[in-house]
Amino acid sequence: MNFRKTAILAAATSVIAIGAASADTIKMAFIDPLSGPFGPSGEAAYTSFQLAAEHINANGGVNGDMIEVTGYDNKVNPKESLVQLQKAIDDGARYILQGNGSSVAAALIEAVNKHNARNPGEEILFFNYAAVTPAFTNELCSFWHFRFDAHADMKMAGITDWIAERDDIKSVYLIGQDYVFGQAVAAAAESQLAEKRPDIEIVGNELHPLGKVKDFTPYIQKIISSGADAVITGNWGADMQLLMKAAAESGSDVPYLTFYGGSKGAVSSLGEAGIGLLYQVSEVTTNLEASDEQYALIEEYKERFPDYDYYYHRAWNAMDMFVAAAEAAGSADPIPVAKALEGLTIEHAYGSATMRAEDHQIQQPLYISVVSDDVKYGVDNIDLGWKLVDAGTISMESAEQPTTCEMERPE
Amino acid sequence: MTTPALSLDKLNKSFGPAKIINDVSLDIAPGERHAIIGPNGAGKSTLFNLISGLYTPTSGTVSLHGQDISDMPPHEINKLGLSRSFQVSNIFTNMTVRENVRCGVLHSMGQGYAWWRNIGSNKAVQQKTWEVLEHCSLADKANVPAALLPYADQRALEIAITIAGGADVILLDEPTAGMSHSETARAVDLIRRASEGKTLVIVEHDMGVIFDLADRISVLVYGEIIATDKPEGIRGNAAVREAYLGDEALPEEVTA
Amino acid sequence: MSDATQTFQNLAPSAGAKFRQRTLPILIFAACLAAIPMVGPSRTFYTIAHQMGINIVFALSYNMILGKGGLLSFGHAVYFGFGGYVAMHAMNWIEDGSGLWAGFPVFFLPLVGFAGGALAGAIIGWPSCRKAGTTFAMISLGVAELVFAAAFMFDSFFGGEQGISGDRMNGVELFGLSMGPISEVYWFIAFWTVVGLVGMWAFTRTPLGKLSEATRDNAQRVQFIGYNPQRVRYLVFIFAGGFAGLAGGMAAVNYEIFTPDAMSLVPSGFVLIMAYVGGITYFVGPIFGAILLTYMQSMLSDFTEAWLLYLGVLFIAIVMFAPRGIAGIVFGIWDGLRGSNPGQYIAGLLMKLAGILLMLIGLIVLVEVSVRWSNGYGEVYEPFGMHLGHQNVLSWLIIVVTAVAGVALTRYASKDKEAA
Amino acid sequence: METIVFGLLNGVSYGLLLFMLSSGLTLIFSMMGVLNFAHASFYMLGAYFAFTITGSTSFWIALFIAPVLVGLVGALVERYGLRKVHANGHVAELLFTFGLAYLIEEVVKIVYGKTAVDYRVPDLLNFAAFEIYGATFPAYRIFVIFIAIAMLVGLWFLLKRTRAGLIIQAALTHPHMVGHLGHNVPFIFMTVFGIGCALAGLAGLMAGNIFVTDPAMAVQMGPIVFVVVVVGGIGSLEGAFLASLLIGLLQNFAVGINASFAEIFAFTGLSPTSEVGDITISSLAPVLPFLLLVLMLIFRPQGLMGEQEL
Repeated sequence: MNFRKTAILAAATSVIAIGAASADTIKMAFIDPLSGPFGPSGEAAYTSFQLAAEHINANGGVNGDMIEVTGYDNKVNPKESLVQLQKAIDDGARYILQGNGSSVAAALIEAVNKHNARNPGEEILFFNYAAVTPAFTNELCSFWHFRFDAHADMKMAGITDWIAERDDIKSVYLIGQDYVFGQAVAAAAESQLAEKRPDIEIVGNELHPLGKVKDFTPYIQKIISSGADAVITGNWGADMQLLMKAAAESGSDVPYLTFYGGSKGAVSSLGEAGIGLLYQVSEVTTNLEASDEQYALIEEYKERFPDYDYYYHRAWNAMDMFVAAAEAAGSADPIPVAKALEGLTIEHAYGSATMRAEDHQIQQPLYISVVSDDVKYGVDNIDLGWKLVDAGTISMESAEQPTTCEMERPE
Repeated sequence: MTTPALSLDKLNKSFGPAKIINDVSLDIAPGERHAIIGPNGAGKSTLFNLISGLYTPTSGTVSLHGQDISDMPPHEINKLGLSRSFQVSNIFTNMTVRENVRCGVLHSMGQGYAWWRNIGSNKAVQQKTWEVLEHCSLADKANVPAALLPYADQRALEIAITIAGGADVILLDEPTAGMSHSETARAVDLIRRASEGKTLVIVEHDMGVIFDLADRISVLVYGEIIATDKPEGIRGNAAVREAYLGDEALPEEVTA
Repeated sequence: MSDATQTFQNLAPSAGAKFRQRTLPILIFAACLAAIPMVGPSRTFYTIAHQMGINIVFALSYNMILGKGGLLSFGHAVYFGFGGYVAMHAMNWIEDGSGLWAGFPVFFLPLVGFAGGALAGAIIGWPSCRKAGTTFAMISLGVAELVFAAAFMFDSFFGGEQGISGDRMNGVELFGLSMGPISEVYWFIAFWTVVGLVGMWAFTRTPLGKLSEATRDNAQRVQFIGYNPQRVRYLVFIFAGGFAGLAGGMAAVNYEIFTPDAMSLVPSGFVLIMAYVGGITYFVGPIFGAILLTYMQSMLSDFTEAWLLYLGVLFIAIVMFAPRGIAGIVFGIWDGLRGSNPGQYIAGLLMKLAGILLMLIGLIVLVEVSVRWSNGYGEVYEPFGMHLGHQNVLSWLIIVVTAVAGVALTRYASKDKEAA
Repeated sequence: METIVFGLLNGVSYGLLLFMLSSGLTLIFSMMGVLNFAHASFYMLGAYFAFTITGSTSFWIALFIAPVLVGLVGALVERYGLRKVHANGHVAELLFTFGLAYLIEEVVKIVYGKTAVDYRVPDLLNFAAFEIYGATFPAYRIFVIFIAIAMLVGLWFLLKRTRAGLIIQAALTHPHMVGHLGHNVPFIFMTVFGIGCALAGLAGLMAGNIFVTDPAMAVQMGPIVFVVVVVGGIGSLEGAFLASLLIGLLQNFAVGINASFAEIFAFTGLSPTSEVGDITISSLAPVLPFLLLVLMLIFRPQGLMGEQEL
């Protein structure tokens, strides 16, 4: 696939493209892995942004201008991301979309800050759709960065809120990857549980090296013998899948509350064994009540991109908020758009979302869901999918976390 | 009595159960040209490897100018003034002839492991390199890659590297093996000139060469020295005849 | 004696030849670097050029141990990383303005990187350089895994997954360079690329450099000319680590961030590929490799998502058919053109090139058609307005015909050459 | 107690899987001197082939056909790739396999897609064999142990009881001598390479459904195979067997140890809040094999049971 001029887009929007020729183009650079082992996660989001842009363009664009989303393959490498960032700026992109890998996001925030400081008049904005390190909207917060996903502490608040309501859970086991993110997840779980349910005992706090464990069975057996009633993990990628496979295989039957259980392939690799075992916290699942219009969108996405599922609803949120902000500001230039985004609230298919002005962190309800065979939309092309659990809706207020952000704003 | 240049004292070497060198004792005086002969598999190369430090003896000692070198690594022994050549050409194949010789010269010219000097700008090194090349009649092939040299020249280069460092004890392992008559003559001439004023230990199969060059000869059979004598003495030694019977040409037959 | 002096000097290349072969290429290289900003290059151009400069130094440093030292390492990025991290920390000390660092110009940070890389080389090289060959390769692999794992455990030095970042626009300004805009950083990169290049070339001319080649060719013999091969390897290894660290320091200033990724097995493998594809038997080989592969890495991914596949094919083709790398091909062609029969040579060469081109077309069509079929988006490969779907007979016709014709043509050309 | 039982069970089953994977490389490496970087790629091919065959027929047919197919691919690679490179020395061979690993991964991505395929444990074996201390031990893992032992016995029989085996054994310990015996060395090399790859393919078939069958599985498994081969020692299948079990057990037991450096080295006054003191043995488990590799190479380069140095 030529990421610069994707043929899908060309074919699907050829009519619009002719119209677009007269209008200006707003260029957005999607900087994420599009090849290599993490290629699929990048591509699932890339296709979402493209479809969202396509719909916006079909509805007349932004103030009459068309959006063009172009992919830049960063191979989840911070340095390569900076190379691609320079290419994107050269190509005229003023908006950067990225989400895979906190290290990449951190590098991009730094680079965007420096670029904007060193090149006044050529500012760029960074829309982060998935990098969840809390620091990005706390001590590292930046006027140029907007996060469209709940950060790790918010997701943990969702999980701990749900656990707090479950009196049958008396002990919790924490397992995660041994690096900044995994450690932050464990710390957040400990402090929030201590606050919400001081009676719950943390029976294990395990950190394993990132991406190095092939067989999780010994870890699972530690979990089982600890007698934990629930497990919390921030694991992602292969670490997540292998952990869950080992759990299913060893007959573990307590809830595994995950951040990334919804990532591609996790449900299908577990199969039926995932039912009642694998939970996730997310801003949305396709099996929530929604309008027919939204159902049609989910089906359109599946038809166009059969390898992937409608997962990145936040791509639509980000794009819709951008459109709303640009229309409110009457301009698609980064600074007015950024100012208009601050405090902006939109109504989307599953409720409302607000961009908090102090730290540029989106605020929205969260949902705890579990793998089930009784669903409208399955994932990974099988019949299993995500079903909202009892009391699984975490309100925007409950999920909200304070921020330490002290932002410097341009004039 | 002067200190021997090289002295072996009750030297033994075993590989597992196999005893390859058995109680070898030998003194070689400074300036002597000493040849070691013996049938195939007698342990001649093993003896060289023991002396030059490639192997450590199972027991016994090797002394160089009275200093015990038995447990020293080869490069330390080389620094004390002992140099050796190999039976199979053992040269730096990807370098030119000149560079090969220059490597051999480096250490004696006090270049050490220097990384702050330009190798090409040291006149003394160039001078010495040229001398050695000239000495070994390799000067006209100086810039030929060593791997492309004809066989006889590779053997000459082997000797050139060996003598380049200016060692005063030189061990040559079958320097003329596989050469034609005229090439052998050239090699013997080279060896004679190269070992002028030095101590030479040579292993050779070509008896003509041995009896031409050597001041004394030792005969090694099954890891033991059965005789050490002047060439005439060896020629008349019954035990030597016994050992060589049916193996190789007898000494008398090749003297002509 | 005067006669002898003349003779030995005649053995070495003449002053003119030295200038032509040694000084001139470096001058030309430097002149090209100096001329580049005059054409007003784009931000992308600068970015890629910087990456190339860093990779040139990195690949050359790798070739100090692989090409010149005969040591195959799977962990060279460790030294690049250490150099980069030390330089990154130094950059932050400059920003803090603490003590001596207050007066240290950012421009000279690569020297700090050199020290860091050399120190890491000195520590890790001590146990690993006692062996050569496969043992050395395996130790380097194990060490790389261990260091990478450690990078996630010691956050104060490595900064965890997010690494360490800094700001290069601090400290003393040199040569009127604020180091802010990318065009100013260019001079920094160009300067250190030339310094690294000249430094490593000069190293090959030192006694230690020559001994390194000797040890590669025949470690046993080196012992018998008075040198300890372990010590030769160790010293060379420290220098290779140092120059890798220099490249790391350049990268630290260029990107203003350093992450543990930079020391993983991936960049270690990449530098191996760069050096090998370029040609490890030539000093300039890794330079070709670094330029080509940097370009492929950053630009080829724009045109095809199968760029890794092309990279793999290129690498295997080089290993199998051109083990002396691109430099070997270039110098081979150069020699051929200056050979006895350039006309015939050119004819054979063109035939070969045409054959390779045909095979390449077949390969590209096959890969691109397959990739699109695999993605299942219903996308179709459309080069030059042709509509090549996986169900289109034309696609398969092109693939088969070009591949067969290409193979036949190259074979014919090679046979022809042998006959001639 | 339960830690020990679990450690043993998992260690042995994982170790045997490792042995299945690395025995092939030991054969190849010992005899041909080729440290095959693509060995884990053949392991991956085994899993994918098994997935395809299972999809169209059944797991039991795949069990026999997939390793054979992988072996054939291996033999072809040897015949038309490796053999050409052989003249340029071991470094070139190693680099060839290095590139091959890249290539196989990319081709797999094109053919099977970039994400994991749904390769399942056969229904017949998809049940819990027994339960101890609340955790179940899956029947499939017992099957894996059984197959690994069967393979071990088969390999032992082949090497010790057949003429071909004797030649291979001679070649393992004295690679230079075989040519003098008048045997067709290139053919022996091709066969051994093929068999080695087939064994890796078998391991992939067995492991692909326990773990995840995706294009990254080769890269994940690659380095650990080297550790087994090197630690075991050249030319020694017994060594590879011991090393596999050792690494399997080491990793599994280390996971069970929660002690941190601060506790272990308390006498040195190491603070538990310092970065070094904070490291626990269990968090080190997956990198222990590499530590073992480095230490082994420095202090005992011939490996556990090897006769030659590497």
